[in-house]
Amino acid sequence: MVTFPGSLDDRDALRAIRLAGAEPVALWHGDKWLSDVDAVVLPGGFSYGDYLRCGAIARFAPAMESVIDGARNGLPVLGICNGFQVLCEAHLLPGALIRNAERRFVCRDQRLRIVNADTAWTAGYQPGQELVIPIKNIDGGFVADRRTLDEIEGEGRVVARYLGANPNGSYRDIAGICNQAGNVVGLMPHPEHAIDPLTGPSADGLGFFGSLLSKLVSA
Amino acid sequence: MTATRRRAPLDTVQAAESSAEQRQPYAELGLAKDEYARIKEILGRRPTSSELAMYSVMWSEHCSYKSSKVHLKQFGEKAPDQAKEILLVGMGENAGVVDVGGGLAVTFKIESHNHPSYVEPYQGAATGVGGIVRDILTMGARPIAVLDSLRFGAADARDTARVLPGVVSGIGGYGNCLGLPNIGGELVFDPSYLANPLVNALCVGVLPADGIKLAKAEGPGSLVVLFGARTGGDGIGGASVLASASFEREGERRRPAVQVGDPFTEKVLIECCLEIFAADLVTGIQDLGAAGLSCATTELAAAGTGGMRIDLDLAPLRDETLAPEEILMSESQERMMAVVTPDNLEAFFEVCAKWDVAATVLGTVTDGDRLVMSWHGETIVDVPPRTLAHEGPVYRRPVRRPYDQDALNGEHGNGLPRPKTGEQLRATALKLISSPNLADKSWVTDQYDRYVQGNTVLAQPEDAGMVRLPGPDGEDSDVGIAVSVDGNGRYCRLDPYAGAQLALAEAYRNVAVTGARPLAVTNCLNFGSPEDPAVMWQFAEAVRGLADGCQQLGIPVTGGNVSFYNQTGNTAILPTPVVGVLGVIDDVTRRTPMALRGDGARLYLLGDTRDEFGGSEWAHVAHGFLGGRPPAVDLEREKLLADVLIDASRDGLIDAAHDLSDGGLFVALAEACLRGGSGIRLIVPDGADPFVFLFSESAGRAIVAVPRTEEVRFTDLCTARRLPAQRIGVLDILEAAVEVRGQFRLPMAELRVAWASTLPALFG
Amino acid sequence: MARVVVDVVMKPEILDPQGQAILGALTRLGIEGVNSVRQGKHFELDVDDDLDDATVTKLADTLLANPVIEDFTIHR
Amino acid sequence: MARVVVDVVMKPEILDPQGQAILGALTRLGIEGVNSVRQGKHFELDVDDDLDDATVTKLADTLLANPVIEDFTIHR
Ligand SMILES: Nc1ncnc2c1ncn2[C@@H]1O[C@H](COP(=O)(O)OP(=O)(O)O)[C@@H](O)[C@H]1O
Ligand SMILES: [Mg+2]
Repeated sequence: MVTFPGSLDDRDALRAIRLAGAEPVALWHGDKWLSDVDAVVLPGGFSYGDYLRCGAIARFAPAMESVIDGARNGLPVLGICNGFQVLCEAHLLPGALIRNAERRFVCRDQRLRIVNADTAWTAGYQPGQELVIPIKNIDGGFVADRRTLDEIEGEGRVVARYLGANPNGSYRDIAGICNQAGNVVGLMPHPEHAIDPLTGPSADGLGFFGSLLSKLVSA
Repeated sequence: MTATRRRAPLDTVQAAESSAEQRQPYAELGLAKDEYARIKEILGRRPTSSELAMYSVMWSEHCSYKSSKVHLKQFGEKAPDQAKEILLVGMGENAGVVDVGGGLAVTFKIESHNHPSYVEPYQGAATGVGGIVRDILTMGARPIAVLDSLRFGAADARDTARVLPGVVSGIGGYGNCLGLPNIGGELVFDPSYLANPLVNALCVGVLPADGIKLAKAEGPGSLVVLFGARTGGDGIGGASVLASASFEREGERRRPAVQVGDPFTEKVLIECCLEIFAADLVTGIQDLGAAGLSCATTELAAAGTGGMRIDLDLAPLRDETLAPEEILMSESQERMMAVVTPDNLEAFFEVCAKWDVAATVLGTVTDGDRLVMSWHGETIVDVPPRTLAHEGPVYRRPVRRPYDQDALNGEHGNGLPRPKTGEQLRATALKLISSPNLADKSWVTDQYDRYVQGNTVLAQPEDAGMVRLPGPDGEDSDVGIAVSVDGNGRYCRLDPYAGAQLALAEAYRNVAVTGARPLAVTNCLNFGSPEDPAVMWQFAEAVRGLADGCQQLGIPVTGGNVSFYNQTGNTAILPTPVVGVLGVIDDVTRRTPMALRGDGARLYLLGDTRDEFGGSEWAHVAHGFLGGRPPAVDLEREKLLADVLIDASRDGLIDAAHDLSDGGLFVALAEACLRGGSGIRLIVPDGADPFVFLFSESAGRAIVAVPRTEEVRFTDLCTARRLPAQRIGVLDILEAAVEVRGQFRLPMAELRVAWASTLPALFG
Repeated sequence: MARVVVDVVMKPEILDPQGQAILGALTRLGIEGVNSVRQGKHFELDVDDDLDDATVTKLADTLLANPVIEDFTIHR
Repeated sequence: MARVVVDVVMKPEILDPQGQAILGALTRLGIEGVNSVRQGKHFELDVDDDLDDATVTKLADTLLANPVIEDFTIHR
């Protein structure tokens, strides 16, 4: 779990990873690491304030070099919200995330449908399974040119879609996507905030962290 | 600011001694003739222009509390005995600190940013959040939540459409970027706030009970370090002009540069400070808020050894053209000042480097009791710091009951036409639930992150926000804190003494309803001009009421803030003390939510309902009428109600609870039903007037949902404690409506539309 | 149809966090020779040829820029 | 020291919520004659005279703009 200056949901992600039964390792944006982590989470927040473009600056952090190398070699990487933005800026995922259609920050309990349950991070879900997970962002609108969109959909790389009102104007209600290999997943909603009904709308988010674990163990 | 254009020659102490008679613009800086005279007397010479700048901001209403001090004293004098047990730090510091047990302490405080938010809504509100967060951080605490109490002009007024969206996105923009969950607040519309919106922000922080940091510069030889953002022209004269004199009069003439916030810089500053605190690298720390460097240096020195030497020219600037006077007044955000012993300096700088935070040694703590500042080797300031920080002017302003007060209280409004038939009651219900003050607030609250940090147990629209605290080991504990802020300008206009107590009572009740035990109070006193005896009477009465109330409820005031001059011309805003109450709950899993869900659960109304409509939302919405007396206050009853709610939640006797306030029973019920999705069949008790039963605003009441299985135990509890508890209905999932037996029926869908459409229709 | 461009920048004395952040990034990226960066907004409007300058100015002053903290320039 | 200006706009095929919103506001304000608005970013850099164009272009292409959705123009 990589912390950038301005990362906000990093502790929360650590908690989620722990709850899912894995051993969380806190990584610092300034360090390339060789330590053998089995997977990486890029947390939500506003890295470097995100004044320029979300993730635009974080993408150049030394730690990202390790993430990019790792991702190319199949290392499971999950980018949540700001992490998703960083992955797009780093071109590990296609498209980009722009200002919400309503141009306002939106914090809501969002209904989602899992579309692709074969990725490293969604294997624990059934295809078509519905979840309720908080969404909170101001630059959450997923955009790409039509060719790219068709390609993503054609290759079944849409991981999750919004149900009900589209909270941010994302093209084709896309809430999350993955790379071709399925090891890199970007997700706008925050599964780490749906791990315990006490502090979230549900525990539906645990699956993202659990999926990985079962995959790693069985592997 | 003008000085940047016409650059005056450097005014040194030496020059001041030789040119005693030189005229100085003390009046323009908001200083009175005799105040200026006193400065000369203190210094035994005329002040240098830098000293004049410092005195003018430190002696401004905003920083010196010169008009409010004599009244605020009561909070200390009337502090309940409980204060000694729970207060680790009382009033007078950046924020009070409350012992919550288990080696943990909690600090919280509310502060206003009213005038800046009117000038530039986004930045004004954003920097308001930034400022209060730094106050909390300064105590050594990690900020863990914010709340915001907002008041605007009429919802459909043109300027409200400019101010409200800006303020809301400013609070969200800054708080969200800091990773602070927003767990509650207020949104109120009233024409009196049109040109004087109220933006009060509350922040809560948690710290180890033995990790409290104080704002004092001790130990001669220790270094004074300025760190965080560089100093620019932001809000120069902000403290003295914006906050100490009527905005209309001064503001138009010389509007100060607006302060712009940089939440990212603040976020790293927070993490940097917490690492510094953990390593115990500072002996004293102070945030730079109103009056910037003037305030930080004088308060640190005054509270410590007393002596300090500062090389002002070492301060890193964003704008190289700034004159020393301006540097001293600048309100540039995201800056802190620390006192560090020489042997800790290297470690201190290492942490700053890790977080990319710029830090500069500005000077040292010295023996003696003078604060001396130099500018490129020349002495420009040489003052006794206490005379700025503690010994400012104190005024006992004249107070006079407003001429129209009796008339106002006389027009009880009993003659106002009331709804009689079921149809009329139904129409009234819809009208109230869709009125801007009672309608769904999610257009605002959805712009705030309530989840970040992963500890939010309750947040808007619950009665109080609740967050879980970390355990000693840093893991999640079961202990939580609950906070609520409340105020009611209309009640206070009718009776400031009772009104302040009603605000206190509501915040107290809101905390108790969640199952948390109320512990301590913070407050933000928003009033008109203290130079108006009628306003000063309102202020004096409100403070007296609040102090008496806190004493009776046994919860001490730990801090707060005063905002005067909230008026346009001679018309003041409604007197608006905003009260924040903090409570503690041992086991957050036991919290009581407001949502009515459990099918078949019995609905009980706790407390007494009287025919009380003075200052009510009904009189306001249905008749635009304000007159009579506010609801009666009974703080003993509030205590009793709280005890029952807390015990019932601990013993698992209730599924849900919601307090009754604006709009009375019907509005509370509708909110709880809409939250839970369950319908309800309501029975008007025999002999009760349906209108009074549904819409009266009698205080000291709450509704609770009691599972069938617990009904006997719960009613026994109420009987034993002598708390009136009336069974008024049964939850009914299938009903999907609020039905008032024999009067009217409102389908949930219709109710939801009426409730949820208002704000989006107004603000897009 | 005419193209009007309006550029909006923060008043010089006002803090520009965006610019600061970019400058910081440049240093980390090891790009030398950039001494200051200010980030503003850039608007491209397609307007009828007969739209008078007064209207454009009013529009820039009320909608595109926040005169309290920003300056704007119009290129037509 | 030289002033370099970089303007960044969204690619035409990406719709621009901010521009849309302004257009909407115009209609509400009853201002006629504006047919489209696109909002982009405007950067003003003070750079050393000897900073070569290649570096500026790289900077615009990698940092100031995201080529996936944005185009940029450099004025020097
Ligand atoms: N209404 C009030 N009730 C209690 N304490 C107050 C009130 N107003 C101000 N104070 C206290 O006076 C001190 C100075 O207030 P303030 O200037 O707001 O603090 P700061 O300078 O940290 O912003 C603080 O300890 C504050 O809590
Ligand atoms: Mg302070």
